[in-house]
Amino acid sequence: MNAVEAGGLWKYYGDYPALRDIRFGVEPGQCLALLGRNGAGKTTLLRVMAGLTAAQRGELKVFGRPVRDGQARASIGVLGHGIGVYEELSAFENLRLFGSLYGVKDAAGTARAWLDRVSLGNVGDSLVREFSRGMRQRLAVARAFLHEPPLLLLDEPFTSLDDRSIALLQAVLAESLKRGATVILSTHQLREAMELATHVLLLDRGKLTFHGPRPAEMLADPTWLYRRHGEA
Amino acid sequence: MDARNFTYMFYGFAAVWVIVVVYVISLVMREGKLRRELDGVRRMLEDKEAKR
Amino acid sequence: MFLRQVWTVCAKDLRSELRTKEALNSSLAFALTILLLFSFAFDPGADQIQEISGGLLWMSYAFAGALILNRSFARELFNDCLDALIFSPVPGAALFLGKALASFVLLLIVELACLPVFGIFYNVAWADRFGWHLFVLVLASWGLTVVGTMFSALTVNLRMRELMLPMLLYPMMIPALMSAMHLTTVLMSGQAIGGDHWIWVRLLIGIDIIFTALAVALVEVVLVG
Amino acid sequence: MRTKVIYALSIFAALMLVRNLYVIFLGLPDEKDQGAIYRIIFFHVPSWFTSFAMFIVSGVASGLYLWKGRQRNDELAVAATEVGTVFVAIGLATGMIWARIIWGIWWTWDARLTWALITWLIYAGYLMLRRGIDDPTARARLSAVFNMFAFTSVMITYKAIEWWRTQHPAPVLTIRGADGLMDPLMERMLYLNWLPMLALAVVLVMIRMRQEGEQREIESLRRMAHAL
Repeated sequence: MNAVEAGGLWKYYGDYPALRDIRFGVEPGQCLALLGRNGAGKTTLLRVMAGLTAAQRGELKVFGRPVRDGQARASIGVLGHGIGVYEELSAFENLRLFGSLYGVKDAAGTARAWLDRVSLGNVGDSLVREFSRGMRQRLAVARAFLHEPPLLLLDEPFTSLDDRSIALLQAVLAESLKRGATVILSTHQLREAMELATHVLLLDRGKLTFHGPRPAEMLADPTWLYRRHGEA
Repeated sequence: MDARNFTYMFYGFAAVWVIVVVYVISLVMREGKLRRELDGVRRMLEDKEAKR
Repeated sequence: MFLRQVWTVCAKDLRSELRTKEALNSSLAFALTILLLFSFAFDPGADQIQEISGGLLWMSYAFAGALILNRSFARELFNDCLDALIFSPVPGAALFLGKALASFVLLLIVELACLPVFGIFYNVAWADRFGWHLFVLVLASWGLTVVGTMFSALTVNLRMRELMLPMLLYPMMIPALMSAMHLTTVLMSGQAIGGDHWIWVRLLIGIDIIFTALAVALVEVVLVG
Repeated sequence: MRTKVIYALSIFAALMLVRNLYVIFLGLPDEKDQGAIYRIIFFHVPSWFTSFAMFIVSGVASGLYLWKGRQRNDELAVAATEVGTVFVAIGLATGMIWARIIWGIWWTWDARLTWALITWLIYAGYLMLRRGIDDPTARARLSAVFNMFAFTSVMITYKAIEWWRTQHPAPVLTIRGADGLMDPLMERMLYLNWLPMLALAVVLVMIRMRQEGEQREIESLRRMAHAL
């Protein structure tokens, strides 16, 4: 069974199709990089996969279930543009909240463990309001990973992160891949992405123009695919 | 009854048509605005396409 | 499971509100200001005060309520928390009910704080039949919150959301406010609820049930684009 | 095709209205208590019928949109609502002018009047909500949800106001008294005049629907331009 199975997705904004007949499958354990220019539909596709917005036509299955099914969403971890943590709650309360929303068994214990993991253990009871940017970002990483999701969706994960957060994210990503998780990420930072990606998917104005194993050429020259498929 | 009765009857009929006409005018004005916008966007699109 | 999720969301909202008290303080202050202003609109010592007490109270509750309800979904905007809640496994209905419940509790707090103040300022008997007062408060406030929370979700991404919510909410809540005003006036003038008044209680219960059902059925459509 | 229907209906409405006006002014006698002014009723009542019809169409269209997701239903909902509010305005204006003569006041908080005002406000809210949303799909979806609430609330309000007014005796005066005020000839005229008004409403709805389609086209072209 595929981790993600998209069957002919169409997503419209009014009459404008932001996604046009997108079909692909992602096998468990793959790391798929979504590539494409601004406005090509990467973020829209990720939002559809996360269950934030629905495609008007076509269906999307996550581990064989429709994405708005609670169990399907419990198996997804999302790291988006916003960090998705509450300013007025402490770091611990944030993680415990999301732990219990995701049905994690020992939400409090898991929250503490993850706080230590992202080296926020000593400030766990301070409000997020008082945190620096880097600390918030590390907390957001913990929020996305704490239920050990078998599918991870990351939208531009490396953009605007500080060095420490990038190192942390790469470490937890590598670990997740090792335990067999599927990762789908969209990114501009081609070099970082190419080291992780096993597969790539190229979008051009809402259409899927390439999907397959990452070509070896891209390691040395990340823009190879763009040139190959006729994009500047 | 008196003349006032009669005048108000005409006010009533006038009110009906004034409201309808005002709405129709607003429709016509919107039509014009939409046409202009449509032309503008089409031209912008052609420009961009030509530049590519 | 569903109820636990409702409670988790509700507790989260209450905790963060009680920590900042943004909505609570502003709506309480607003409600009291309106009650004060009413004293200039007519003679506060007059006997007719009982006849309009229900109307006065519910007008200030409705204004105060809009402030609380506006915050309900607006507080999720910062850091894209609303997205984080929507892609979590919580069903839309549980999310909605949790948030509605939290706003409901906050609104009740404001209302219960205003009631004695009103009683003192305008010399009306609010403490007799307090149980009945509470009954009316609960029924009408739930109707107000359930529709208000729904519209808070509808308008959360709008430019003029602060203005929009009251304009959409008040006309729609007229039947509920009408019943609540009538019943509160009856109670304030020292009568019991019975006979002809039951029709208003039934109307309030009907409104609560219909709008709750409608909101729960449609909230997923609102949240998931 | 659509243009032809619009023209045909407009011509029908115009001819019918001219004929009706002739009959109303010259064919029918003055009413014995009210005098000439009763003739307003031939526009007042049909405009209410028309607006009810429009709001029912709009509610059904919004329900269908939520069910099937077709843009056409959203176009129909917004067009019908807007035309419905125009006819409510006609109903209110004519009613007030009539009341000024018969009751001596412009406005009274009578059940029907109050209900009409609330309905108008609710649907004005619907139209305002639409203006605030940029993405056409979100606009259609959110306003359809709002319309479900609006429709339900309008029904509840109708019943509630009736109870309110029967409990608080106010100048409850209905246009048609129970004493058989209504001559069958006049009643026939009412329905005869409803026909052209309904035709006019349909024409306006069709024009408004076309504009909504154009609006959507503009928005999608604009997005396309951004994507280039």
